[in-house]
Amino acid sequence: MSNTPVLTVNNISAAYGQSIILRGTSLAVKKGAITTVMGRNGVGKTTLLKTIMGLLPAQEGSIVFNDENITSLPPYKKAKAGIAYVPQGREIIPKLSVYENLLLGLEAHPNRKAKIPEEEIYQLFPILKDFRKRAGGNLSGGQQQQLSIARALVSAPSLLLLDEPTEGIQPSIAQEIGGILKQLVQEKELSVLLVEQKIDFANQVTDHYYFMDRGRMVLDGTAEALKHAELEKHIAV
Amino acid sequence: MLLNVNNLSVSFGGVHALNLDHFSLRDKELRVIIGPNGAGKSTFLDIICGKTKADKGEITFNGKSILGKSEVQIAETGIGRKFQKPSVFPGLTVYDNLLLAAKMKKDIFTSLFFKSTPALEEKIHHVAVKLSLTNVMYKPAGDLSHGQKQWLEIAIVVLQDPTLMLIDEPAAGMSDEETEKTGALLLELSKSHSIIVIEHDMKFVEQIANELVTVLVRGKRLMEGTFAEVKNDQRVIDCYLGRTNAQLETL
Amino acid sequence: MKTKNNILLYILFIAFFAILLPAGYLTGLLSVNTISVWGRYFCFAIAALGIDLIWGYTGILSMCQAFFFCLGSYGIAMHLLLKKTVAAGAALPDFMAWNKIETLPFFWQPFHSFGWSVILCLLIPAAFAFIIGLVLFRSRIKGVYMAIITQALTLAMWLIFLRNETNLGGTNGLTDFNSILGYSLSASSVKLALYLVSLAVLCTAYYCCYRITHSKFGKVLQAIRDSESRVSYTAYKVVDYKLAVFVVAALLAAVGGMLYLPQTGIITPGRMDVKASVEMVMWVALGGRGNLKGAVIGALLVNFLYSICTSLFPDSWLFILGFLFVITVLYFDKGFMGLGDTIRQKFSATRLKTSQTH
Amino acid sequence: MNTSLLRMLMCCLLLLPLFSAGQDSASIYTAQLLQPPADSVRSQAIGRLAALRIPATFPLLMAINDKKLYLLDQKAVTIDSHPSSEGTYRLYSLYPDNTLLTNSSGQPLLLQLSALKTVDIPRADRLQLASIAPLFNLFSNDPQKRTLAYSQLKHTGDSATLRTLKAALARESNTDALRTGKEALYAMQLYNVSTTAIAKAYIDSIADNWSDNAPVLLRDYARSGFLNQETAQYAAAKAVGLEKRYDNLQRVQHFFSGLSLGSILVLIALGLSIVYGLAGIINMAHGEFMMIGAYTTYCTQVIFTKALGIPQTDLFFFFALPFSFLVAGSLGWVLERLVIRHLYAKPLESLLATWGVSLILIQTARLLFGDLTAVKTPQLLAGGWQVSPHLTLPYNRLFIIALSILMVLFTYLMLYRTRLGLQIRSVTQNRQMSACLGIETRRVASITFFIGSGLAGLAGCAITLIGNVVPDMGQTYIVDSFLVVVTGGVGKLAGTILSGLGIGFFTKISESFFQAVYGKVFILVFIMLFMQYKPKGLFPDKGRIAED
Amino acid sequence: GKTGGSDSSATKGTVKIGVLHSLSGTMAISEVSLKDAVQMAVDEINAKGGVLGKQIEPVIVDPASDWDLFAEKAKELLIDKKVSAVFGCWTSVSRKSVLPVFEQNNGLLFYPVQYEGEECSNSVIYTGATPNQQLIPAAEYLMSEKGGGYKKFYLLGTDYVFPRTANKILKAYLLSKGIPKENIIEEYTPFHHQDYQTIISKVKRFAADGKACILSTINGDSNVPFYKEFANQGLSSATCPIMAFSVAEDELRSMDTEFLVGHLAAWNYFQSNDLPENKKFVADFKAFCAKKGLPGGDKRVTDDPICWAYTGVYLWAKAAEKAGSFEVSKVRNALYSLDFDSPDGPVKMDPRNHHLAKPVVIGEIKPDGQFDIIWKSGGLVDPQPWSPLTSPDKDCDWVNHNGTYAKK
Ligand SMILES: Nc1ncnc2c1ncn2[C@@H]1O[C@H](COP(=O)(O)OP(=O)(O)OP(=O)(O)O)[C@@H](O)[C@H]1O
Ligand SMILES: Nc1ncnc2c1ncn2[C@@H]1O[C@H](COP(=O)(O)OP(=O)(O)OP(=O)(O)O)[C@@H](O)[C@H]1O
Ligand SMILES: [Mg+2]
Ligand SMILES: [Mg+2]
Repeated sequence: MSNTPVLTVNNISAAYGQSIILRGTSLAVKKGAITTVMGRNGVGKTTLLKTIMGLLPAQEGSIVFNDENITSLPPYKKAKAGIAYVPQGREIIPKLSVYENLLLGLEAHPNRKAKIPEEEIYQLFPILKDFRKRAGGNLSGGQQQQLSIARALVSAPSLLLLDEPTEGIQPSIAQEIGGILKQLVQEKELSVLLVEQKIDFANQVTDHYYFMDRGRMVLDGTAEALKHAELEKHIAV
Repeated sequence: MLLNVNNLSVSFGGVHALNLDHFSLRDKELRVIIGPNGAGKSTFLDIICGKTKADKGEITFNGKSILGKSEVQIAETGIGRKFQKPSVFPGLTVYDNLLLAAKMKKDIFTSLFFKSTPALEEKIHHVAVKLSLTNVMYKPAGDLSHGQKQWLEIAIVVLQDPTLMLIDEPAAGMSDEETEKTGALLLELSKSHSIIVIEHDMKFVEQIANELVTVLVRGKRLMEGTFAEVKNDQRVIDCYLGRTNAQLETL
Repeated sequence: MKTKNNILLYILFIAFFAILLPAGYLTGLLSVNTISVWGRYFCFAIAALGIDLIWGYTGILSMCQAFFFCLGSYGIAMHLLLKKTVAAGAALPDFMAWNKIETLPFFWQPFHSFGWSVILCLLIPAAFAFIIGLVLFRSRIKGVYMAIITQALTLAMWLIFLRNETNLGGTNGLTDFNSILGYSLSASSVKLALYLVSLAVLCTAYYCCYRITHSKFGKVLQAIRDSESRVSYTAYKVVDYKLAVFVVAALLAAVGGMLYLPQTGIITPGRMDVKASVEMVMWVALGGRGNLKGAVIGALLVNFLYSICTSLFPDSWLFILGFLFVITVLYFDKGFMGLGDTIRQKFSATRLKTSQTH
Repeated sequence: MNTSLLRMLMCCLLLLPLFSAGQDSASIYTAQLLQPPADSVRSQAIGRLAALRIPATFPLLMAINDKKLYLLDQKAVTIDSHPSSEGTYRLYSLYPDNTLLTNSSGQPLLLQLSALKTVDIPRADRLQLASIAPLFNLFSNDPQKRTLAYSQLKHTGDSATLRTLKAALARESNTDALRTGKEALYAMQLYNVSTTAIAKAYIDSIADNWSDNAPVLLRDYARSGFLNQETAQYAAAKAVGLEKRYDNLQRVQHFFSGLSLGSILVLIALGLSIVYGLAGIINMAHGEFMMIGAYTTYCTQVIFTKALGIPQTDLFFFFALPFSFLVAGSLGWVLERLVIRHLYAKPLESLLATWGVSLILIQTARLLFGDLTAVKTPQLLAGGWQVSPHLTLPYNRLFIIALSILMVLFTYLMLYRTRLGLQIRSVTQNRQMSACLGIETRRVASITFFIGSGLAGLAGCAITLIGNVVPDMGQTYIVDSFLVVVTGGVGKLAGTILSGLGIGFFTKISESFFQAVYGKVFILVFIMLFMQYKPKGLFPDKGRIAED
Repeated sequence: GKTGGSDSSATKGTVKIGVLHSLSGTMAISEVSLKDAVQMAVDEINAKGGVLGKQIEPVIVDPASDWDLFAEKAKELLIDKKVSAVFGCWTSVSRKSVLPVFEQNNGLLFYPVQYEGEECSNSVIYTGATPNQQLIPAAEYLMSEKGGGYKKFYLLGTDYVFPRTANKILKAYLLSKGIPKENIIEEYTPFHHQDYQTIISKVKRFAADGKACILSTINGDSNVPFYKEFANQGLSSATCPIMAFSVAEDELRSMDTEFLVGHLAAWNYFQSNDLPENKKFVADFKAFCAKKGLPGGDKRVTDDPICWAYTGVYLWAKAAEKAGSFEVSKVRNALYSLDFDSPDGPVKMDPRNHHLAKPVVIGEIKPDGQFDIIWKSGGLVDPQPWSPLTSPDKDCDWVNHNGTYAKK
């Protein structure tokens, strides 16, 4: 774990039409670490990730990724630059088969000739192997969530944006996901920006916490520095 | 028994999604269903509320068979549903969402000449407060965050005031605190309603599962028992809870 | 603020059309033809209200409104033609005589009476709409499927109306009427009266639609547009609601058609061909879907432009109209009615920005 | 090469016994005919020549009848039926001798039509030749003419004709003509025989030969009751049998017609299906892209014939195919860039905007090209493939069928076997997520539109083979193609194909039962009923993805 | 209503006329050329000093092939623009749509296209052919020895009033000439019909034993597919000629005529007419189109409706001169028995109704889209708005009988 940030978000603000959601949000994601953003419903966590990904324009502030200002890059360039996104609500391409959905993960792969690392993926999510030919949209909620994560992993990203990745996933697999994240972070220097509500899971993987309220970061610190009780207090605000 | 299910089965393109030999629910019972992803939990609720047609089997609700009835007919007999993926009226405000849901006569003429009453307003307000929707009351529902939509959908079901509530993953996307709040709400509702809840959050399940928990695996009922029984069943641990989770429990 | 604006708009509208235009005519500034032309636009606007209800609010793209419109027109046309025939002492309308028809077909009989004609003009479209709606909504046809099916229906009806065997005048349709209820159609006063009646009906229809859309019924319609299944799970009988609004829309179209006929003097199947039925939807789309004012203004404006441009720029009006469509779509978010909103939004956005930077 | 010449000579020889000679008057009339002092004189001259039936004048009369009489240095000549590749013709002198003209070096003389002076003989005059036309047509170079001659001859029953007929038949090489000829022969002889057995044998022969007129002939014979009741009944029964067989063949013909109509629909709907079903854009201007394709074909033709000076070749059409794809595609691409791009979030608006665009395109075409233009059908695609005597499949339709099969294949491979296809399908279903996955959605959308519009253009090009080119031709097809796309199930390639063919077949079948108008109504009603059972088209999505 | 007189505009230096031809929509194909012809006539007359010393000012509008709009535009022209006469319409339905407008507002419409008859309005000057000026001579010709002596007739048309009425009259005529019922087939296709496979195979069967011909009232864009299919299935003008009543040079202009060669058409005028007046007219028209930069330029051709649209303007001008006024009633009276040297030779208005007496010609299509004139009526053929075949008891006389009356 080094201390150089892969991603720095400086004072960005973003809005849906008239309603401003992010008001000067800043954060840094360290290389090879898992940074978690927590906060109550509707404070703007998802909006933050969307803005980082470029789905929502940042009206002010800047986003720097690997020393490069990517504030106004279109999403596909960000994806090709190595940012993968697991959105809230899965966003599986419904009428494509599970396999084709995985293939789409390759679009952003730095190596154009790359193949899906099928073995690893199927080991982590065995169900995807059985359902390779099924339409993605027909999977159960949890299965879709697994597919969404798998798809992001296929692109071999350097930064992974996860929006409540364990939502709807059965406990055993959720745990495994936690494990694999830690493993990837350690082995491949993957950096992760995680949005999570469930303290148990967050605690299991997080290196650095941010707490968000009404579009701003109100508190941050390493996992060790913030005691469990304090975390809970903040979420209850 | 309020709800009786026998030999219910459905398959999609040859794959059995559900194959339930028996399931029954008492009046005013709160039942939790757990099971691995793709076990057929949502499918089961889909069949009860008329969204999916079963291949065969029988379901009686209040002594009447509801299989083959349309969604509206089923809703009219008193079954309300919250979906796994939030389903609200995105173009209407939260208030209108709640108003439409509220229990009343729902035919054309009543709607045309509908006038709101203080009692109804009171009721809506009450529910909105309970589900912390008051500050977004006049926002279009489509503009809500994921968690807020979950709240709204629960509110819709509550206002509908059905005999049987089918609640699919209410705690998904909620923080621990909010999850607990939801649990409390469900427990309170269960005094006057029958409820089936699906959830993967074991803390939440523990909180609300005062009665039976049903475990579905690959469309079949693996077991039914109290939360403690289920939690310690090796089969459940193997295919659902996982080793690490068990470790967590001892922590 | 918003309602105030609305009321101002209504007053302006009524002042302009109910007072200014007739006054213009009476003082000789405007020809009776101008009055009559606007009277016809009002009929379109009435039909457009129906389209807005069914499409704008409920989200059902019905392409058979033109057909209902024609049913209304044909009914009145049959009445006027029979009256004229009887007055001329003939047994059969001219075209039937040419087609060597001996006796008046049975379905023409009731149209001897004005009262019956009006009733049938409403009843037949309503019945049609009811049956079509029942069949289509029950089998859960929606979206484009609905649009194309209703378009196919209109096409089929068009083909049938074009036939001479149907005894409705074939391609030529019904034309050449001289009086309505004993008043000569060519008299200016009658034209003015028809104009005023159309205006009154338009206002009434608007008011009714306004009430409908602002009732809980209207909200259910919008809910159906948003998520039909959710509406079912909330125990509303979606089919009933759709059917009701479909019938209302058909009635509005028919009423428009009924008033349209005496002011135009001809009805042909051309009124319900593919182009005509798409155009009707276009009025609403251009005016602003899901906005009653938009429907009215869209219908009035598009038809006004159509009339004006075909006279002023006979060679290039298609360009003008085409570009207008494209530009409206590209730059005004919600059609003509959105024009104000768009500008206001732009304005407030800049204000927001400046206030932020300070 | 010299068959025509030989035939004419043959004709003269064979006919010799038939007619009296009158050479002297013939040359006078011929001269009068070529340089008439007055129209009435020419008219009379032709009349006289026809009446005289002088074999030596037959080539001349034949040229008149074919409107192929020319003057070369005051000499009457005629041309070969087909030009050489440079558009030049061989020439034959006509009267008194009938020879191939050669140039000084002994090679056949080849000249362009412009080098000859056309002799215009009014139809009224030409029609005077009607009575003897069959006789000299019997020896025409053109099999169609001979066929016609045979069938005309069967009405004249004299023995001299019979002999000529036999002689001509002995040399007949064209199967069609041979069949008609035999029929004429049998028909004539049928009325000459007097025993039931032989009559029956002839009836059998006629039936076996089964030329176009066989049933009519047999019925006529049956009705005439010529020999006896038995043969009459026998003939009638045979006629019924033939008609039955014909009906069966007709069924095949209808099937083919349905197939061809269906393939046209498929071709048009393919592009629509891509743009609409896949990109979610209700493209009201789709028909206009077809129109653009058709006009491109027209322009290609003009460029080839006028600018490049390559007349009379089929080449232009085969160039026009890719051109129309490219031109329509590029315009579609431009449209996407300028307008559609801003409307992906608003499918309703795209309907409006494309409607506006279609108005603009129609008017532009009208200003540029006026109102009516048509494309020459390439020689190669004219005519048809004769599968069996009564079943001819026109080449142009076969070509369209082949083209649409090709395009379906292309579309299928493109969509389901390439990376681009995957991108297209993904962008269509979820634009934002696709972007997040690294797909350049704008580029993909442009390409999608390019291909969709290009396919429309190609369809337009193909349509020129059967229809004409007018500014609002697109409107004729747009509803039909939407019907196809929708009954097939939006965005379903297989559905589009199946429903296109289905609608084609049903239209044709219903047309053979009802009149065309009611056939169409029937189809529409049928589709409406069909949608009752398949409210989401032939191949609806199953399961959760089908939800709204 | 107010009189459609032009006294208000007569005081100024111009006199307005309306041009009511569709410039867009399905009918533009045919009608645009008529607008051009009217425009040319107006230019010519204006160049020669106008009518009654006034320049003609054409008011051109586009009724867009929309029948309701025809009525609206007619009202606009008569009531708002106060034009002295209107030149326009092509389809029967458009004429029927404006008819009441003209009658109620005392307007005058010059209608240049051949039509089905059975109409005789006081407000319309019919310069096109009546059935007896086109249909009957054509049928007569085909049945004659010279014409080929055809005995079986396939009446094929687009499904609207003109073909239906035309075929009704034709059928009555053929039956009266002793053609058996079973030798006459009547069939209609919808507008814009493109697929003639089925019909042609029926024709083929019908024509199998010879002496059959087609009388075609197929309209507009259906013609090309029809003729193409006809040729594709091995039929030709030799086996079964098609006599068309709605195909003229303008339609053939840029059609692929290959398949049409040898087939026939009946009209009152062909561009190939040899008269010097016509040669000048044709040249002038080409020059006019080229000068105005109209699509087609000097490749443009004239045809029957163009000729009568053009003639109509002159007839009106001549009548106005004769009447010394633009007032509708006076012009109308001046029109009776008026003669004029049209491009088609001298023609003459009927003395008692509003139709034009003119020659009938039958032509054979040539590869260049022109017609070989193969038959010509002896002299002018008098118009019969009511065909004696279908309405033997009716006739039209505006001088003695106030329009249509019952013959004793
Ligand atoms: N499309 C939208 N248009 C307008 N407002 C929106 C839209 N999406 C979200 N919002 C508003 O933005 C705020 C932040 O939403 P966001 O989805 O970022 O919340 P969140 O922190 O992710 O919440 P959750 O934990 O529920 O997922 C909310 O108040 C929500 O109402
Ligand atoms: N239309 C379909 N076609 C094929 N398979 C389907 C279809 N619909 C559901 N399935 C399968 O049926 C099974 C049951 O799905 P269901 O949604 O009921 O699971 P679940 O128990 O709710 O899972 P989760 O916990 O992930 O929500 C899954 O394996 C799913 O992939
Ligand atoms: Mg969120
Ligand atoms: Mg589920």
